[in-house]
Amino acid sequence: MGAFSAADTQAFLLTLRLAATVTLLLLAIGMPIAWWLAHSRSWPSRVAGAVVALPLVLPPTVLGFYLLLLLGPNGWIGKMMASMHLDTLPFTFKGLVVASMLYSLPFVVQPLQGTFEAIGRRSLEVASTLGAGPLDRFLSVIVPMSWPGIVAAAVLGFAHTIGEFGVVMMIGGNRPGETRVMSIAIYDHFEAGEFAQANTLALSLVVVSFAALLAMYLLRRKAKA
Amino acid sequence: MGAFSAADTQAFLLTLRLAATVTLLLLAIGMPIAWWLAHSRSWPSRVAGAVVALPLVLPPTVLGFYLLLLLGPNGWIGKMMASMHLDTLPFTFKGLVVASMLYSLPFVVQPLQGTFEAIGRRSLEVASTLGAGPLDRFLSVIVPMSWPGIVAAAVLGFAHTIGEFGVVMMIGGNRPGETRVMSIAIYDHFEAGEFAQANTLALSLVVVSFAALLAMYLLRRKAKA
Amino acid sequence: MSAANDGLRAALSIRRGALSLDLDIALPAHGVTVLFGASGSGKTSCLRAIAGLEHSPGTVTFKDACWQDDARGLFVPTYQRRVGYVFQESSLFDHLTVAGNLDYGFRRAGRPSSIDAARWIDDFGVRPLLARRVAALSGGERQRVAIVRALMANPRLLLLDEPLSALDGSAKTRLLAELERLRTTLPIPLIYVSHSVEEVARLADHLVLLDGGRVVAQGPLQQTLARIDLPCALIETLGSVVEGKVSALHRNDNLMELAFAGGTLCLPHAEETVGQTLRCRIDARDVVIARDRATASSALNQIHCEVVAVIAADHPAQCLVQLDAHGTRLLARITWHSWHALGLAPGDAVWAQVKAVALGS
Amino acid sequence: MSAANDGLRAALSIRRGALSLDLDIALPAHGVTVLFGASGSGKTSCLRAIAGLEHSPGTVTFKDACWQDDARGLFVPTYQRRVGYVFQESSLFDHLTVAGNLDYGFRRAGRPSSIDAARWIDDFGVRPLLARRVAALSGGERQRVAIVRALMANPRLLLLDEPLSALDGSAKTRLLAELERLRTTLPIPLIYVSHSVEEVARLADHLVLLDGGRVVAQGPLQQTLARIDLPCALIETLGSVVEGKVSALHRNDNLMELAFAGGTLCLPHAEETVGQTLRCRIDARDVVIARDRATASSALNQIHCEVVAVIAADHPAQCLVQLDAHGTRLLARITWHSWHALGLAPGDAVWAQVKAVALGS
Amino acid sequence: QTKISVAAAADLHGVLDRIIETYNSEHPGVQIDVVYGSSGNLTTQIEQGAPFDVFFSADSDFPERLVRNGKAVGKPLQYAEGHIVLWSASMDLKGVTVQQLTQPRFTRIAIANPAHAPYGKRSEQALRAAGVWDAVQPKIVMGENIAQTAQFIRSGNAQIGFVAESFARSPEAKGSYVVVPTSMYQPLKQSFVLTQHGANAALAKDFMAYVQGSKARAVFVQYGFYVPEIAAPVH
Ligand SMILES: Nc1ncnc2c1ncn2[C@@H]1O[C@H](COP(=O)(O)OP(=O)(O)OP(=O)(O)O)[C@@H](O)[C@H]1O
Ligand SMILES: Nc1ncnc2c1ncn2[C@@H]1O[C@H](COP(=O)(O)OP(=O)(O)OP(=O)(O)O)[C@@H](O)[C@H]1O
Ligand SMILES: [Mg+2]
Ligand SMILES: [Mg+2]
Repeated sequence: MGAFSAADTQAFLLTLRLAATVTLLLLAIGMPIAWWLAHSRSWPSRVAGAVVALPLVLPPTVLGFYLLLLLGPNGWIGKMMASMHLDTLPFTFKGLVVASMLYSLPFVVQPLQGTFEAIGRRSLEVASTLGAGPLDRFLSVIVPMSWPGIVAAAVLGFAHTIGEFGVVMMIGGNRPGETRVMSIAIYDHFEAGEFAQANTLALSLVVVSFAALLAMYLLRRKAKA
Repeated sequence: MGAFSAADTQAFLLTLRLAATVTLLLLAIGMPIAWWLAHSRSWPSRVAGAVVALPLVLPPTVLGFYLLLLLGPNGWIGKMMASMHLDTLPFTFKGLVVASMLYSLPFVVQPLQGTFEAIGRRSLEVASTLGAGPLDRFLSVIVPMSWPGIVAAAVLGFAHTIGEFGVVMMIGGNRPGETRVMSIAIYDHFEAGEFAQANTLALSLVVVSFAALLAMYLLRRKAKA
Repeated sequence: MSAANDGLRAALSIRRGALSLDLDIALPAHGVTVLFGASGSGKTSCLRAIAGLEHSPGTVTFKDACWQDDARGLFVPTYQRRVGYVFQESSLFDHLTVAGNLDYGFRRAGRPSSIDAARWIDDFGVRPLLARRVAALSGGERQRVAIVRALMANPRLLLLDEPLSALDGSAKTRLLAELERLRTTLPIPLIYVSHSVEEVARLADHLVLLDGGRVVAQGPLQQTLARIDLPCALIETLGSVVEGKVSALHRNDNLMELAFAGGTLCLPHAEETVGQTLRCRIDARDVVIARDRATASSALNQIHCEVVAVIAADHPAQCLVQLDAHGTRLLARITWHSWHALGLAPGDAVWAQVKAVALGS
Repeated sequence: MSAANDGLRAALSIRRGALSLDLDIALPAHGVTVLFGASGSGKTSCLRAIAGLEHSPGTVTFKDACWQDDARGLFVPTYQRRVGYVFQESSLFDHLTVAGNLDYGFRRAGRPSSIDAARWIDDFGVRPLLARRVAALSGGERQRVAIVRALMANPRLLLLDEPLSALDGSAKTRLLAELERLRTTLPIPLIYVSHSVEEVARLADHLVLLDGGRVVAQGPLQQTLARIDLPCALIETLGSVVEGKVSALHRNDNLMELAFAGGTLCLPHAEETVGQTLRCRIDARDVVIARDRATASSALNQIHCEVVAVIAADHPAQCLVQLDAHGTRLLARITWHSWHALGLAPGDAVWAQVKAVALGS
Repeated sequence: QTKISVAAAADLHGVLDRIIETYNSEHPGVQIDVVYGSSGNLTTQIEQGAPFDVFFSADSDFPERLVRNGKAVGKPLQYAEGHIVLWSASMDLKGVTVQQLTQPRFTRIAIANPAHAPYGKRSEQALRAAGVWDAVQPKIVMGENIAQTAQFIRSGNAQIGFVAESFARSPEAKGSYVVVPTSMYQPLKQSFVLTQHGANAALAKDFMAYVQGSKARAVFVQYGFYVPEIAAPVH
């Protein structure tokens, strides 16, 4: 086992920060999407379901490459941002957040959708008769009732963001403290033939992810029991 | 749009062959695993649930790298295979199959587990009273009743295998007709600056995957209705 | 109906799958209206439309408020209608305790001081349950909590959809008694859906009969029961209801006497007190008609009546005889054989015999 | 019990959650045994243990086969026991058509020529349903299919767990008639779980009463009904069953006469023919006791009986009087007031009056 | 034997394809498959038994590592010398020097990862020689290999960066470049080696000989490489 260098510690903390940010943002935008997918039977919602699932199946490097072009100064999003006097996103932490959100979206939306489907309309109807309006119902009924699903979504989104490599490699630029996350650091160690450091780092990553997953599984079983 | 070169066609067909092989094998081993996870409440099954989910969160390059070390001539699996006079797996189609199976395992097991959980014990009890033994019950009750879940598992496993890059890059070796799959071919085109070819290939990959996903979503909705 | 102006008026055209129900009802602003009909007759659909949980074309007004008027594109959402709703099956929030469930609507109603929450909690025996998780409640307890929860949300109209149907014997009996008590004290109108005649007899002030996709009758209870133009199966199911005052207790025999215009009924006594108003349902099959007063028989109750009418029952051997005992209608199911053997005809004076045990609720 | 040797014998100690049931039953090799008990008394648990769906410690033997003997570590799995099982709620395979469901067990039984599948399919009216998807069946149709499916699997023992409980009125009536027909033709023993007295009366040859976690009585139907040492609630619920032969038809009045040792009962006639054996249940609350024969009354049936015994009923005002009519036991529920007023005592000769309409099934 | 497999550093995209084309035109019926990647990664793969016959590295260190491990036979031979240039897709770089990279108009400078990519190490040397290594740190973005670094520049996400001269001179390359004086860094001795897997492949040896021959050298020069004993290309 190699030692944990200062640079590695920085990568570790950066990764946690990235995963936490992405998870929170994804929960916020994933819930309405998942609710729509769970309860609409319209054509657009079915297509949207497949679109949301698309990052599951795209090679991350491909996704990363197109993002690099799209978000760069010559891409249309990049141009739009420039016209709004915003910095372009590649090579920045913000850029990683955006790319990771895209990449991890299905991992958050799908468990949410699953629990939302399991909440019947009945509980919402009851809340209506007790005087709760739409937003109130969401906060006081849907959120607490789908707690296990929300935890699952958060854990999967978090763990998956921690593990992503291809997208980050393509648009990150390996900047210490900004975009040099753990998966990149591990790969660098491999390439440099520093297997001991690579192992240490990979192990710490696995431990964090596995702990998160295990917690989720135990929780899920409890909810079922 | 660039043309589809002979090499690209080869990569396309190889990718389909790989995805089909992996999907079939994963369904075969995924079903018993998913059944166990769905119906056991034992401690080992919960841990196994988290282990199965682990590939979801490992950076594919890390996974690929360890597989390379493990399956290579100096790894213990590689040594074991050598002692049995088998070729080592890295850089072969078989090796890709093994690695992809590991990588896509959770995508197959999780939807299966979901449908299996939904099949109550009642149907199996009925089959018992009608004279069906354990294997008979599996084939005549479980499989047909969990059809939508099996389709979902197959589609996700298939699409995810098509899209994988990191693992294949590490243990594939980019050999035409053997391990040069589409995601690698696309990346090569990117690196060589051959954007037209890259776009064509990426588009065909997205179309195939998206069609598979969309079919699954439409099917799932039908099953629910 | 004059009640229409200050109560609920609903004219709805409900179409759901096989169901096709044209509803036009006007309910009084006070008391209990029972919506009675067979399974599948559309009772639940009707209640849901009134609550605004379903949007069927038509109009709904309640007192001074218009809740729905499709001509004007008006549809007040459920949460603004202030209707309490108790669902057919239990519908408590699993993620809250009993106290949390009760407070849900109470808080949203602004915890008004006009609501005497403590009384309801005690009346329905919910107090010992307050700290419990919902999963640990029995069926009867769940429904009691659901009712108190609905009441505490300070509704202007309370809707109950067969609150007893999922309960077994003793839980049903107990909750029915509690609802009977509620009936006399509730300041708001209540619509109660049921297909149980017992519940109709004990709770209804006003009756709406649904059959074959339409309202076949509606009106005050006794008037509606007396109608002889209804389908005979319905008449027979409904039986007769005697309302009177407890006039004497025979503690030795555990019996009591119920005095009504047509005479006195003797029936088993539980905890009733003298002077209390009581209703008693009499099943048509429990009534024997005799020309003469019987002696030395265990049939305790003999009431002098006049034969009003006879109609065919659903079995070809039988008929339904409507009797009048000084204004109270009684119904007897007898065989045509007996009808002819006794030589009965409308206008005849007869004795209706009812066993006291048949009246034990 | 001599039947034990060639029928089913089960000695099981069933513990499931709150349930603690010590079962020791011996059932005959022919006819219908009804397992009777209140909801929660463990009837289903018992049936599941017999079928091998649950493993409770003990022994189970059926005819020449030992199905379970924990002392020897023997436990034959369900699919090798050849028991037909009809579950309480519908349990058809959704992924198969009706025909596919029926064939499932039939094929696995080797499609034996000894099974007259066509007859059962016709008897239970399943033929028009064969091509249907299961989802398109009504509740009654589903249970009929489940019964035929169980029969076609060529079982050696048929278990039915309240097959009628999920059905509504008319579907229940129809299926009960079909089961009554099945009863007379079935070559294998049948265990029928129920908490409906009507079903007991119409189907049981043999009765096992479960109460409070144990078997309180078991034996042939009439013997078991006559026992006065059982809890009064149980006795009362069971009422009495008169078995006789149709002796005359009065087509004009749609009535028929049923002759039995104690006399003749007059009851509504449907499709019965003269000479047919028929059972008729009489509810204790429908029986009036009189010293004298009544005249000019619509109560058609008056049977001369002797008072055998009296026990307190569950309501303090009432008692249960056991009567004997030439060997047939009748039960009457009357008030203690009447008991005293009529000066009744065991040994007295009295008239039991029953309205014909009370006997309409 | 009519088929061999070659592993090659990412900067050989294009040039090696061209050389194989010319080789094929002289030797019809043979097939040479090339796999491009980062030199470090390819080395690891060969160590783990990847079935490559010849390995073209971007430097001489990786081939030497293979020889030391017994995964390659013979001595690594230099086939070309790799030089780095400063390249931009959007700016005119006429007169720009490495020292000027501190200017604010250059917000992002792309280099290959010096930790393991040979071209990255040379870029670092040049920046250190210019005395601006520390000053430009905040602007540095790193690619995993030289091809990916070129991607950053080509897409405009980095205004400028260090790449192999071959990238800047490739027909598809837009923009302009300036050479970095070889006094500021040690040019790469790009070497190749016969792997153990290819030790007995006559075709591999023949191809290696061809690569050292004059026709192949001319192609290298044409693509922006320097070849020992041949005059440097004119700029
Ligand atoms: N969402 C729906 N989709 C299709 N059909 C429906 C729907 N809701 C109700 N129905 C139809 O309307 C009929 C009446 O339903 P409803 O629940 O209102 O009856 P009900 O009188 O409340 O019956 P019950 O006493 O069984 O509760 C049903 O039999 C069904 O055919
Ligand atoms: N799997 C179980 N876990 C815990 N308790 C159980 C389980 N199965 C049965 N019980 C207990 O056994 C009791 C009897 O159950 P059972 O289903 O055998 O009764 P039953 O006589 O068939 O009732 P019903 O007439 O309602 O079907 C239940 O009330 C319950 O408390
Ligand atoms: Mg209803
Ligand atoms: Mg049961």
